[in-house]
Amino acid sequence: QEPLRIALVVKSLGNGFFEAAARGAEEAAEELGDTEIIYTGPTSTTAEGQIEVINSLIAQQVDAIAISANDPDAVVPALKRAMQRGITVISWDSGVAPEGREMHLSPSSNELIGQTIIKLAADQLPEGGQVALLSATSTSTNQNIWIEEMSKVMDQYPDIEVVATVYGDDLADKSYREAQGLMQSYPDLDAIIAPTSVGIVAAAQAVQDAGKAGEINVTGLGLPSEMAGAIESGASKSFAIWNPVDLGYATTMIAHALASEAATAEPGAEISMGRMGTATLDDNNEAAMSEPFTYDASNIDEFKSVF
Amino acid sequence: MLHQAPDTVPPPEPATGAAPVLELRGITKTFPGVRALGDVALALHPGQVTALIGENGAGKSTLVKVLTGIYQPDAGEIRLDGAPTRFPTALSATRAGVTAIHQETVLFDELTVAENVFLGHAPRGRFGLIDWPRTRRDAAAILERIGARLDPDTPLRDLGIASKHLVAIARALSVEARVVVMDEPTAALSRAEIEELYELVDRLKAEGKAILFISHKFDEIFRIADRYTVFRDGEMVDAGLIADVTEAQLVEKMVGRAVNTIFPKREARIGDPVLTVSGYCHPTEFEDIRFTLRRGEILGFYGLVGAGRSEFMQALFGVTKPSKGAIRIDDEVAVIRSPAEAVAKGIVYVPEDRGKQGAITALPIFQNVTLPSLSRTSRRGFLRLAEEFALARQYTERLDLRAASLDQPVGNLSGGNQQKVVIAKWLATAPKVIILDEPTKGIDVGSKAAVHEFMSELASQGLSVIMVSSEIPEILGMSDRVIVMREGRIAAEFEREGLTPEDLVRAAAGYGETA
Amino acid sequence: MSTRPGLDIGTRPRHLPDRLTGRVARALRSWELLLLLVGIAIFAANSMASPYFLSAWNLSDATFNFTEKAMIAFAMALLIISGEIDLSVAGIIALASTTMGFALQYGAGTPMLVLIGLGTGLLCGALNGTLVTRMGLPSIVVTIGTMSLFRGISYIVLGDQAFSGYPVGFAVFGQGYVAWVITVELAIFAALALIFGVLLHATKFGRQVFVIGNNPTAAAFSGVRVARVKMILFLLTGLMAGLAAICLTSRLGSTRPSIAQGWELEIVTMVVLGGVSILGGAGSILGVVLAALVMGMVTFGLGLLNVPGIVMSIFIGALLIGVIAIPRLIALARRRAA
Amino acid sequence: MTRLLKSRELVLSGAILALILLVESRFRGFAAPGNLAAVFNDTSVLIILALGQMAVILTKCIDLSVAANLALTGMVVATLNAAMPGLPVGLLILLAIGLGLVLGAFNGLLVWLLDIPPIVVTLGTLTIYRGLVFVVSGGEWINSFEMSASFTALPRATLLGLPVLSWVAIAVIALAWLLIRLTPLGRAFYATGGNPHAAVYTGIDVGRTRFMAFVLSGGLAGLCGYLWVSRYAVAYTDVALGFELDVVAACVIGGISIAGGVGSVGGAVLGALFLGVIKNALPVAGISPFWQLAISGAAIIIAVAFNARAERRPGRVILKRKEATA
Ligand SMILES: Nc1ncnc2c1ncn2[C@@H]1O[C@H](COP(=O)(O)OP(=O)(O)OP(=O)(O)O)[C@@H](O)[C@H]1O
Ligand SMILES: Nc1ncnc2c1ncn2[C@@H]1O[C@H](COP(=O)(O)OP(=O)(O)OP(=O)(O)O)[C@@H](O)[C@H]1O
Ligand SMILES: [Mg+2]
Ligand SMILES: [Mg+2]
Repeated sequence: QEPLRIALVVKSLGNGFFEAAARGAEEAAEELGDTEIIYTGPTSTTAEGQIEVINSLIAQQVDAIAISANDPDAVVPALKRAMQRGITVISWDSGVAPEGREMHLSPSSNELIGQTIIKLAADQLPEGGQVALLSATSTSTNQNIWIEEMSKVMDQYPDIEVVATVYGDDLADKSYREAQGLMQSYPDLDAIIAPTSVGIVAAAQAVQDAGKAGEINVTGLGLPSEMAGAIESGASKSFAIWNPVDLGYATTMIAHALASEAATAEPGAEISMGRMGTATLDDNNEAAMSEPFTYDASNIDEFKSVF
Repeated sequence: MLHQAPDTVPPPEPATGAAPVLELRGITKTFPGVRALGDVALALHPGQVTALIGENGAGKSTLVKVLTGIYQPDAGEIRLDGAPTRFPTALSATRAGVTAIHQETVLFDELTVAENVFLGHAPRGRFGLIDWPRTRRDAAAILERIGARLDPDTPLRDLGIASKHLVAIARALSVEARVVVMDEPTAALSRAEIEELYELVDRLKAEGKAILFISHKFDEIFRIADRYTVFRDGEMVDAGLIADVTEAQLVEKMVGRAVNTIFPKREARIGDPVLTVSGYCHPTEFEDIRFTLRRGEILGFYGLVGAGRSEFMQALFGVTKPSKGAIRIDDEVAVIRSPAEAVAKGIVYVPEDRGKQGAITALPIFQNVTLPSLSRTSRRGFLRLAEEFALARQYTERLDLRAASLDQPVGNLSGGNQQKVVIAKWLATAPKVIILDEPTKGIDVGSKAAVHEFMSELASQGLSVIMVSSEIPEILGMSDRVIVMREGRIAAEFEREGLTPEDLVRAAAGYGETA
Repeated sequence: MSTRPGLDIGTRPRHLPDRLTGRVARALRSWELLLLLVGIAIFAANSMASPYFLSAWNLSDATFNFTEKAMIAFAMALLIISGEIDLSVAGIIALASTTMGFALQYGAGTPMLVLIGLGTGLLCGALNGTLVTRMGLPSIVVTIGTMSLFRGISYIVLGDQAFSGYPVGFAVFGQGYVAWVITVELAIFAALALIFGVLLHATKFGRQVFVIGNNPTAAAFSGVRVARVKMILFLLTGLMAGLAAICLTSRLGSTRPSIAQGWELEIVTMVVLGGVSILGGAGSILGVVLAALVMGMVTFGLGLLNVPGIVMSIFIGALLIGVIAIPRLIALARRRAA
Repeated sequence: MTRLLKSRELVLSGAILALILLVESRFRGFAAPGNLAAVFNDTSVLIILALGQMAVILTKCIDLSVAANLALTGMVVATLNAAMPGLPVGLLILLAIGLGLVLGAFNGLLVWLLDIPPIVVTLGTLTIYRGLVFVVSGGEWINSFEMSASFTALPRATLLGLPVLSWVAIAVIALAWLLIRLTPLGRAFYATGGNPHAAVYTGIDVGRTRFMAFVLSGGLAGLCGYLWVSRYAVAYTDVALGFELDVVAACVIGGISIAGGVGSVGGAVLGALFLGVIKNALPVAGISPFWQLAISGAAIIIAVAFNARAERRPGRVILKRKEATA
């Protein structure tokens, strides 16, 4: 029997987060047996690039496509065509509009993430203070949803003022410059929240270069391997992330279940994610994997070599 | 008259004066499809001026380029003081003391006069860096020496054509030279500057330099040269002392047979006015130009170089806009705002700069010829090649164009034949008025006579011709009437009868003027 | 003695043949033939390398890799032949897509969207054309500026937002099929190839484009309205960018300011690979068609092997230089040997 | 030439000054020396690349591969540093410059020996070099914790109050001025671009001069490869993506004519600074970063229109008007 071929389509190749997810996918494939992972994606975060990749996957007649989309709408027509040709399509991490996929697996629920990022900053500011947001690429959906969820709970932190939101486009240099700009414009800034793994590293670097480590706390979502230095220098006191290895693993488990018709994606369905438990689909066929996990000086050494 | 066989071995150099500084033997140079030089020999003696003459394309400039290291000969040797030598680059020739004023002005508009004079061999100071103060001083000294009143710090682009040529001359003298080559150095200069140049040549002679002087003007050859060498078709056909020949003999050696240098205008019936220009003005280039041109007439425009004739003609043709003035064509008021409108109204212009403004050298002959007539050879905007070829053949054959096929790129043709393509292009539009700007500039005697004869024939067929020329014999020989321009204005108008060269020169230079 | 030019007026005129080399002989030496051979080789290699390549549906999907770019490449070919260039085309796509999305917010229907897309393209082309022909500015610099300007305006309008929710009817341009596997885009591509081929090679306008590219001054002195022809070419390029914007927006079903990022260089690459001289004056539409097919096949073939896009671009870059360099290298080697 | 350029540089300096004052008037502190130094530091890489590009444009060529060259050299030295933290930084810098030189020389050779138009050559090598970054790295990022401390510390170490990065830019400016004004090669750049035909007659090897310009541009791009990667402490495939257009834009704004033969070191530096000030002023002035692209596009168009106007010759005047009688 031919192995089941599952394509893991990422936003762009070379991103440490997705590399880790790919490792999780391989782990799941091994566990499942008879499964082949095609790890692919464009080299820069464009929708056009992802569409070309999807077209070639359709041509190869893969069994399932699991995509973290650069644009929730633009990839829909291509994914629809994939579904018409009998390919199982799910999205993970960064979602696709409902008509373009069978289901979506969020790494965590948006509410939890939004609450977590502001809590990380507030916990270090018992007296209150100014915080600024350094968001990711302007064409990415999750950041905006998280920031929105964050604003919903802001009334719990009356002393914290969000002074600005800037965009680093998920480019290291641009994020760095934006962080510099924030420090110039707001001399009294206490924290920078960057809910993106590129932005948080760049911001930490900028804070460190400005000699403000310990003064301005950089927090948000980041990868332990990339943030280890910032934790050490004190530029960041803590940050959070879900485990991308787990995410890749869970995605593959679900894709396999759907492609082999062991499960069907419909509201209320419960699909097994192996060691990650069970995903329960809501009315939009969306499910959350788990809560984000906080990393700080106490546990960073343990995780920095993992992902 | 005895016809000289083209293959005769050149007679040995008459043994006079010192041994040659520079000697060329058996130099051969071929370009794809053309043999520019075949086994030529030349000797240059210290303190003497050797004139190199030959028709267009005879290979004169090619020889200059071989001499100055720009081209490498395919065969033959160069001897300096009797010792064989090679010039692999332009710099090596300069270092060996061979310097040249090239036919084209090879200068840099964006650099200053001083930089132009010393580019490539500027005086160096510490660490091999360029010593600018000295460069400026030295340049000023050289300019002084050739009588050019130019500031070394002026950007070259601010200078006129003639001043640029003076800079080119200064550049040639900026190296310690023993051999000075001048390729048509007087072509762009005014009379006074030409006189200064002659004096300079005399001084260089006195300093013992060997000079190679290339010119199409026989008066100046007889004025300054001691020796001559004649090229024909890339071969050396004769050499000797100027004192031993006459102008007619030289021309015959050059062309291979006797020719009339000017083909006189045939009598034509001059008819009604075709074109009337009144009060044409331009903010900076010309003012109040007015005249009437009649059917079958050749109207000469004379003036010193830079008098503004080309500018006026280009305004008449719609390339530039006049600020004021009106024209009437066949007694109807006409407005010309672009060349396309001029062509539509029957006025066409054969420009002075054939390579840049006239011919599209990379495209085939037939496409050049039919370009302004495409509306006729196409239907609803779609090309019809058969009609294009027919039209192109009709006019190129009428002009007896020499080419391999109508599909040949114009760039492959000789200068005279390129000129014919440009003229054919305009004849095919059946114009009323044809403006010829320096129609024989840079064209050899033979082709020149052909152009003159053709012009005459056009006039006799009822076409009106405006001929801009800076050559007095051409003006006198060809025109029914002459307008002289000076500094952008009409200085005088003459009928053909009794017109003398002195009249023209006086009007052009402005002696005894009241305005 | 050989006849000398001009001395023989009055003697029997010589007959000049139309052409010395036949059309077949010329075709055999042409750039297009070289491209065709390269294309066949790539086709063969692809069929051998992947079992999925030779399938009508797959090949049909693959055409999306080049159809939109090629639409612009046709107009760009004419522009480059005339001696100008337009690097703002991808910016025009972004802006045209943005104006369409903007109109969508006000309830514009498919016909209106199409008009707006094409109209925006024309306006952008008009700005480029005016700056180049009226003010006499170098087109490479002008269009580097307008490239940022056009895309910049999309960023100002959209920021990190997107327009989506295009009407169902609008999807026909980028997702529709004319018949069987022939997509609407492929049909547009074929029609445009024909139109531009005729325009460039069989009309007076096309001849003027070549003339201008060879020598703009002489063209003007021959009565060609140089500025007008160039203006039309900029408008045409803008119009094609507008058309490409319609197709791409329809295919993606959404508008982001980063749409079609970097396409300008891919389009220029396509044109140059098609044998159009970047210096102006020479080129053919057939060459551009072949170049589009070759580039599309290379990317699709490598895509089937899951080669990342950026590695494909190495192939395209090497192809671009190699196709030009190899004949010259051979000539150089021959000259050295002789 | 110098007169005209001086005035052009003056205008550009004036524009930059006005821009700074405008921002300062609304946001105190922008014109503070410390902040201006930071802006300069931030623009250093652009300045260095613009100077290399200037040499190329002067010779009537264009180098679109600089940003890809930067990314490739940056990735190579970062990879080496990550793999062998013991290698001295000085050696890595030399390596970056050397590799940049080689990549530039490849462009130059194609232009020189095979006579392929520079825009085609560098369009090709732009994609090739960028693709090679991916091949070299396998798409992986090199992050700050993988780099040695000395590797990332050098550009930000301060010397006399300025970061080393700024000092490198200042040194490159000085050397470029020396090269352009006082060496035969510098003058050859102008001659080659101003009138290639005439350059041959003056004994200048046009092909070789262009080759040298590409080598220079490549070497500086290599240097910037190290500077960029160590400054931002990260190396990945898309480093400086599209930056070549910023570099060309800086040159154009600085009055370097794309037609070759016209331009100055001061112009290139000012052009780069103009873009740098805009980039830094926008976030401070609270203008959405989404405006930045449109503003720099408009700046390019205005600058080129302005320069063209300044370059347009008054034309020779034949008519000698008699002012007195009028
Ligand atoms: N670079 C070249 N490539 C091909 N052919 C050339 C080249 N240079 C010169 N020729 C050809 O070589 C021949 C000799 O040209 P050359 O310029 O030496 O003539 P010339 O005697 O100087 O003429 P003129 O009096 O017009 O200046 C001509 O047929 C010319 O077309
Ligand atoms: N200083 C200058 N700057 C720019 N172009 C010049 C300059 N001098 C001459 N030219 C151009 O060179 C060409 C030939 O110049 P020329 O001296 O023959 O002037 P002209 O106005 O054509 O005068 P004429 O035809 O009466 O001799 C003309 O097209 C002219 O515009
Ligand atoms: Mg000559
Ligand atoms: Mg003239």
